[in-house]
Amino acid sequence: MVTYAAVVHDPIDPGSVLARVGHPEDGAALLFVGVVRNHAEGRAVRGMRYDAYEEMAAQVLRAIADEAARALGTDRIAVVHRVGELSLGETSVAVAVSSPHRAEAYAASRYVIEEIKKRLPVWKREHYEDGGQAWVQGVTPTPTVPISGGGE
Amino acid sequence: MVTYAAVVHDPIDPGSVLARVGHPEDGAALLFVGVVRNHAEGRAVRGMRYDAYEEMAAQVLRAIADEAARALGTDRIAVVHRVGELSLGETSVAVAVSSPHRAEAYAASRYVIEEIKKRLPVWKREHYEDGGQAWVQGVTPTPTVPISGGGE
Amino acid sequence: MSCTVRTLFFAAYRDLVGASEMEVEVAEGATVRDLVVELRGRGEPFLRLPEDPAIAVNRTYAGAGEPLRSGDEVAFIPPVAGG
Amino acid sequence: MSCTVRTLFFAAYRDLVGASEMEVEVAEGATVRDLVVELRGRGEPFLRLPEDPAIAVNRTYAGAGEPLRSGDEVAFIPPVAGG
Repeated sequence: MVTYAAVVHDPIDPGSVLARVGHPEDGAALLFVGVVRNHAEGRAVRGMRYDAYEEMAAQVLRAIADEAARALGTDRIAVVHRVGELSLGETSVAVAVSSPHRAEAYAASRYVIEEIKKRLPVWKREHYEDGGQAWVQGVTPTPTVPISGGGE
Repeated sequence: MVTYAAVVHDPIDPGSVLARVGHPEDGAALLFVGVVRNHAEGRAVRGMRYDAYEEMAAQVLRAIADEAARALGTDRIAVVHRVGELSLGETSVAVAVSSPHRAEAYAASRYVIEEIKKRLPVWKREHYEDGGQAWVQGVTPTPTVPISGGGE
Repeated sequence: MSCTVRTLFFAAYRDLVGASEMEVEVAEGATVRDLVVELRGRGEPFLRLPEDPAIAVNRTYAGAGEPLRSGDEVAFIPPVAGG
Repeated sequence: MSCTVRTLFFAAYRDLVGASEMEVEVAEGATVRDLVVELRGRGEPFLRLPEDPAIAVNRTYAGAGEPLRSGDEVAFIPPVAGG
């Protein structure tokens, strides 16, 4: 089992992420690429800023990749997430998986991207065509802190 | 909706298949790559020959891509299948999909590769390390011909 | 009256039959089923073909009842293994 | 006795609080919950933070009952939106 996880500031080359996986025993490879698109909930978008709690994000990304590899029988996973200012069409995240059979590759790829959305301490600020900007509504990661409840 | 489908004899460059999809409205792209692996049901494999009913395979591949695009709300799909003698690690098939959101991309990608396995008139002959070779057991495409039954 | 169709054999079926294509004469109005019965009736090597192979007529999968016309391209499709 | 933790605020929380990091003194044995209550008790702008934010202690998500030690890095994590 080999996994690679990184949070980077420079542009991501999806092909080089894909090149990190693959093995003579693997018959299937899957590359997911997330890119900045030109619209969000009906508003025209002209760019996006990704902020991260970088030290933690790198750890969480590695944990997600390791979980996917262990649980789903894939032997190779590479995931890279970018932070900073991104233009339309630029890659924000790339997830590459290879495995002997395709079912495991799809399951692991999907697991990684879904867990990223749930847990990775990354936030994005959309810049709109009309000049406005806003933080994208996110997902509260668990465990949450039940402040109002008594005891533990 | 733009789809691309081809059956080719020359090596496939997966990156160039991925480059055929993508659109300013699309936030997700997914590339599936099938490669020749070094084992099959416990036997060491040293290569593979892909035969095809080429004229029909090109049509079926296009039909599969169009079905996926129509049914699954993806706007761009490109699929290329190779035929001929392939060495270990070479790409036999590449499927690229892009769509505004990732769920559609995963669904369409999976649809295309599963339908290829069910319907594409392609056959593979494994060359084993021990010198033997055999046609890979395949899947009977439907509709089948119920010869023994009477009437239609 | 009869009509002539062009039959194609691929992969394992080509190996079984020992040919990749062959012209076959069938009766006017014959169906896919009739063609398969006619061929298997010739004995070896055609008897090695299954009784109910997958068939494509003019590059589209066809049921057993599909009628044939002169000049049709009728392919015997072994279980497929693409990908 | 008290201990000092380093609190971090990201994204929308940084905007709300007007700072990205701050040292906070809490009582010996204080938990994550105690820290949030202490901060919100200072009034604006800390009252803008939710009562039950997601929190990471030393880069791991932590429950409200997690005890704090001097030198801990306690991050207030707004709803995440990576990918």
